[in-house]
Amino acid sequence: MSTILLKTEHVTMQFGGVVAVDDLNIEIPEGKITALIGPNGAGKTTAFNVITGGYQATNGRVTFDGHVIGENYPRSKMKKIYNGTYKTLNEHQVINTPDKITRLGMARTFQNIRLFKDLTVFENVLIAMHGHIKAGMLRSTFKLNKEEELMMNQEADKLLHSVNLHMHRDEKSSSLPYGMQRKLEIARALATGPKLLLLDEPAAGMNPKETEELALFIQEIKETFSLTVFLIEHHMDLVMDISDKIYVLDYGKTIALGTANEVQNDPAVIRAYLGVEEA
Amino acid sequence: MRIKRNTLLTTTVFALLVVFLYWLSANRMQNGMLVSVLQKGVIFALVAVSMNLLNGFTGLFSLGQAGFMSIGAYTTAILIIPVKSLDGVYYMNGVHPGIRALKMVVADSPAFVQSIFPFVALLLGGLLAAGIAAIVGVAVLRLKSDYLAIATLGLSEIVRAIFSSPQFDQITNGSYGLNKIPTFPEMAWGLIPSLLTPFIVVGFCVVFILLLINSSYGRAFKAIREDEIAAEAMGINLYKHKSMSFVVSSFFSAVAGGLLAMYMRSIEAKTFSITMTYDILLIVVIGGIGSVTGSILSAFLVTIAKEWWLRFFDQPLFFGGWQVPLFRTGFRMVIFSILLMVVVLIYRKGLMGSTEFSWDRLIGRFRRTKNSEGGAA
Amino acid sequence: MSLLEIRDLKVCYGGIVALNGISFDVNESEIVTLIGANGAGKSTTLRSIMGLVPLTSGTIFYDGVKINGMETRKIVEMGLVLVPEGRRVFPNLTTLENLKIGGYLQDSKNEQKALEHVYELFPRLQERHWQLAGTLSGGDQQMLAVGRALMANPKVIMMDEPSLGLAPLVVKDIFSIIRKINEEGVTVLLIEQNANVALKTAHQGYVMETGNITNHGPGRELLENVDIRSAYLGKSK
Amino acid sequence: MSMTTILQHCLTGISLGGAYALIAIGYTLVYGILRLINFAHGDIFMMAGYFMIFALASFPWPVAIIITLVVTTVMGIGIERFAYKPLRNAPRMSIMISAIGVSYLLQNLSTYLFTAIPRGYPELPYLKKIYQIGELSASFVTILTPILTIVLVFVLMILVNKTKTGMAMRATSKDFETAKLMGININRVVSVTFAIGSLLAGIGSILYFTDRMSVTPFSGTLPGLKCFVAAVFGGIGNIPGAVVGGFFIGIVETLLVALGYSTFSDAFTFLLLIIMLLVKPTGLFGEKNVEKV
Repeated sequence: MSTILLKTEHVTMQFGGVVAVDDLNIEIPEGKITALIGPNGAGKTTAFNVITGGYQATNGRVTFDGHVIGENYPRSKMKKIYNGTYKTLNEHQVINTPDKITRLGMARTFQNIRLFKDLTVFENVLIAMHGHIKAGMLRSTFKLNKEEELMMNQEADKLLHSVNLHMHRDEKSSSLPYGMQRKLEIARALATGPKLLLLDEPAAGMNPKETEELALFIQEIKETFSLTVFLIEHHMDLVMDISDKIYVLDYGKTIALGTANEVQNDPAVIRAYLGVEEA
Repeated sequence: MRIKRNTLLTTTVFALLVVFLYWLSANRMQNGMLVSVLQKGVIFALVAVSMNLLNGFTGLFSLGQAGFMSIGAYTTAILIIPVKSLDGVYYMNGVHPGIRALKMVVADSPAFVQSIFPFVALLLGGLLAAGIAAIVGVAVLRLKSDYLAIATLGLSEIVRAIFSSPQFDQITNGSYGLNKIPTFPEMAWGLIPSLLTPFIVVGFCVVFILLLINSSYGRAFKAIREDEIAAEAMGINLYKHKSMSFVVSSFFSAVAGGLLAMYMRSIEAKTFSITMTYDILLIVVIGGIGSVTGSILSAFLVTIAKEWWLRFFDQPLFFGGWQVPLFRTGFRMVIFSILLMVVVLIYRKGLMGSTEFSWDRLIGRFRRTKNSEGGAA
Repeated sequence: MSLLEIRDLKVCYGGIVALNGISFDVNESEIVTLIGANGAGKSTTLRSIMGLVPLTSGTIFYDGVKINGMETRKIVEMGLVLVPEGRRVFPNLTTLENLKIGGYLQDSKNEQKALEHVYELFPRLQERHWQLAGTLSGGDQQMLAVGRALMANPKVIMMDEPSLGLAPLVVKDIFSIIRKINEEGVTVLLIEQNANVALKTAHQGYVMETGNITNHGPGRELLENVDIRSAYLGKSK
Repeated sequence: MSMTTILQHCLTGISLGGAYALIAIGYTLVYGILRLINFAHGDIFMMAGYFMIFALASFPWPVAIIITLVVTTVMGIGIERFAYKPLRNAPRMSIMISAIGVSYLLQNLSTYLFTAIPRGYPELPYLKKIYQIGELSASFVTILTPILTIVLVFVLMILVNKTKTGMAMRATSKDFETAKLMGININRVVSVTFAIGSLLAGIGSILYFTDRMSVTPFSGTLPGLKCFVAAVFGGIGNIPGAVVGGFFIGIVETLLVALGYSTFSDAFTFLLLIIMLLVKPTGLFGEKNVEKV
């Protein structure tokens, strides 16, 4: 039995009258690749956003690596005070902003690539290391933390080498071809030093060959960086190839859980994807 | 090799500049206009760079520059007006006894303290503005784009209202404003004449901002500009970094405000109106949003053109007996506004875009023109 | 000649190739469906036909006229309408206003006739004509979106995932309406994830995978012949 | 302060508020459709003041009013076409800078054309006639302004809620793309919006300056910003909200001046803005928008 790195308990997310995620209970075992699939509009990205702190769940608890990173119970009202800090109105509430969750060791990529377009590949990676910087603004400005900076630079170079992007080190990130941008986004996430990597549709817009390469790449970095991976994906070939465990979501609810084969032959899943037989 | 060449070029240019400024200082009587526009230009270069730090590098569209400048200007002015001039300045309402007492202490202090006191005053003005920015930042920095713009603009107006209100007459001299402000002090026991002082102060400030922009924190600012959500997902605390940028920018705006007070010798709250913020924005836009060198270049160009070269637009112009139409008071500013609109609508990148000046590029461009000329011939 | 002819349609966003030179035809008074997994480029196809997305290359003929490069409202005026993905009803307008805005280009006589027709098809919309569209249930919003499109008296109606996020019973209703509309002579181009229903309803079907059309044929045949499942759920190991 | 004085000030405040409300509507309409603070709106209002001065110099007043309103409206539409339309897909900051640029241009242009010296605003004898109501005395314009404002708002609400054009405006404000799919001509809707906003600013300008006696190239800046605050206060995009905001700011400002805090009356407006944005960013009647990641 491996340990559970991330756990959601009864996580529910409501927008107005719409329940986007309904009583989600997920357990992500350490060192494995877990996938979350489901038809369009099933609530996958919302679930991701709740886990990474972008949204505060209407109800439920998220635990990561021994920390409760988000907790909320009904009837408690949340109040956002200003960008980044929240007032706790209720002792049951634990609210963390995405940046803090990232610093705890959870990194993510985005469905529609969100690189820092005007900055170079190298800068993109360096920025991801900024969260762990020890020197304050003044020290950093006057370059009094030379060792730290040097280490960051070396780490970034090493990382770029290991994902084969080093030859593009000083190019603008938006000038890279699409597949490489996806790769860079993953590399940037790795630079935050995560234990858990969340990938939101990493293969979106890729052709079958690129998708295959991506599958290899994900497995490779999982080994090199001893990661746990949690991904949302529509390319089923990719999901089926690399996942150890698959959750299937429809209408915000988990409708199936199992290995690739189990899920593929689950009637509920087939129904969710292909629709009911009679109509 | 190339790096060495660039360093050499930069050093040479700066050395020539210093020599030129010394020459100007010695001949300032004959070159009054030049001295005036260069000093004003360098002061506006600092405000423009500090506005650019916020708007161009952190992506926070703030229009509060004039307000923070006024904080710096008033603080500096109040602190450095000589004791003997106090009664003349505050002739209507009298001066607050606390201010008088403070000035007496400074006046009695050793010569060295007195010689650096104007700089201390600039620093205090900056710190006060930074403190205020830190406090109001809690409120306004949660606002997005246009709301932030209007809130900071409002803030600037609030500051202006406070400075000109009769309730603070004994400190700010209300609507009468402050005058008899001493000009730039000399530095290093007279080795550096007062003409050079604003250039040196601004130089230090700009170097600081450049270092900041190129540090890890500066990269974090740029990340926020590019994509807030991604920046936050990379572990960057949005509020903390936005606040830093806001505080630093306000600090330097205030220092520039203090320098402006020394330059103008007299200030009133009206000086720091919305129009001043617009003027600074114009400089930043023309120079290129996101380029420090662009802002500096543009600050000099705009100031010199506006105050000097384009003056003739405002004078009636005659060819023989025929008076050229359009040329009269105000035409210069119309030309300027049209120029701004052209930049905004057509040359959206301004002079420099979001890139910095580099020798390599300049020389590269020079060579290209030469080659193409050669090709044509 | 087909009513709608798509030739070598290619669309790129930034560096991403969304459509890789696809061609297909929609014959008059048929139901044609494009099926495929998410991200295959189905929505982009419809959006580019409506002039919402600039084409990289290719041509679109409607009724013999080349319509790429035309303004969206001109295309609507010619009788080609789109029911967008996610319904996109105007939440701040009432049901009736939403319908009326669908008939924005119609004169008042035609508008009245179309409105009566829509009410006949969707009696619920008449019942709720005063209600703000934002407060309708998901199913009713979908009905409204279809009704709104019909208000333009279209010759071709394109629908982007009309069954998205709806309960199975409602999906059934929607498809019976689609058939009814088609029987009245309106050509339908339908995008669906729900392949079973879509292919059973459609005369012609096209399967899309990552910006390409990989298969096509009459709807029912396609359903029986091709391993649709693998396009959605991946190949079995 | 006696009761009469207080009432007298309230009357002045209501009148000022009416003019503010008319200008605030322009901000709220434009923001509702383009999500743009039209920084030049206050300057359009100022230009309308000059137009009236010149029109009245050569025409009888009814013709002068019509000329003023037509020219102001055309100017509003022209500004949108020239300075905002080319930037519709540009980043938000560019279009804001363009708006500021137009404001700058109008101010400098009017300084050039009309000089910075305040120009006397012509008196319309009908508007300036003093009426005595009990112990209160008020000129006709003071009484007319709020009444006219309410009537105009009523007409506008009918236009927005009952006509096809109004429906198109509401639809466009929510969803540009779907509005296009309905066959709506977006550019026309935007032009109509600017036309209405400028027309109301023109009317507001006549009412406002009749009470103020003179116009300068900078007369529009502060009232403009205050009216934007009024629009935010009432909930941006919401017409009745802008009216309530306009009246509120007009009355409070007048009272502050009456109490001797005239320098703070401007500051108050902005303080109100900041407090409102912190407490209820959507304004009094604004609707909440869920932000999606």
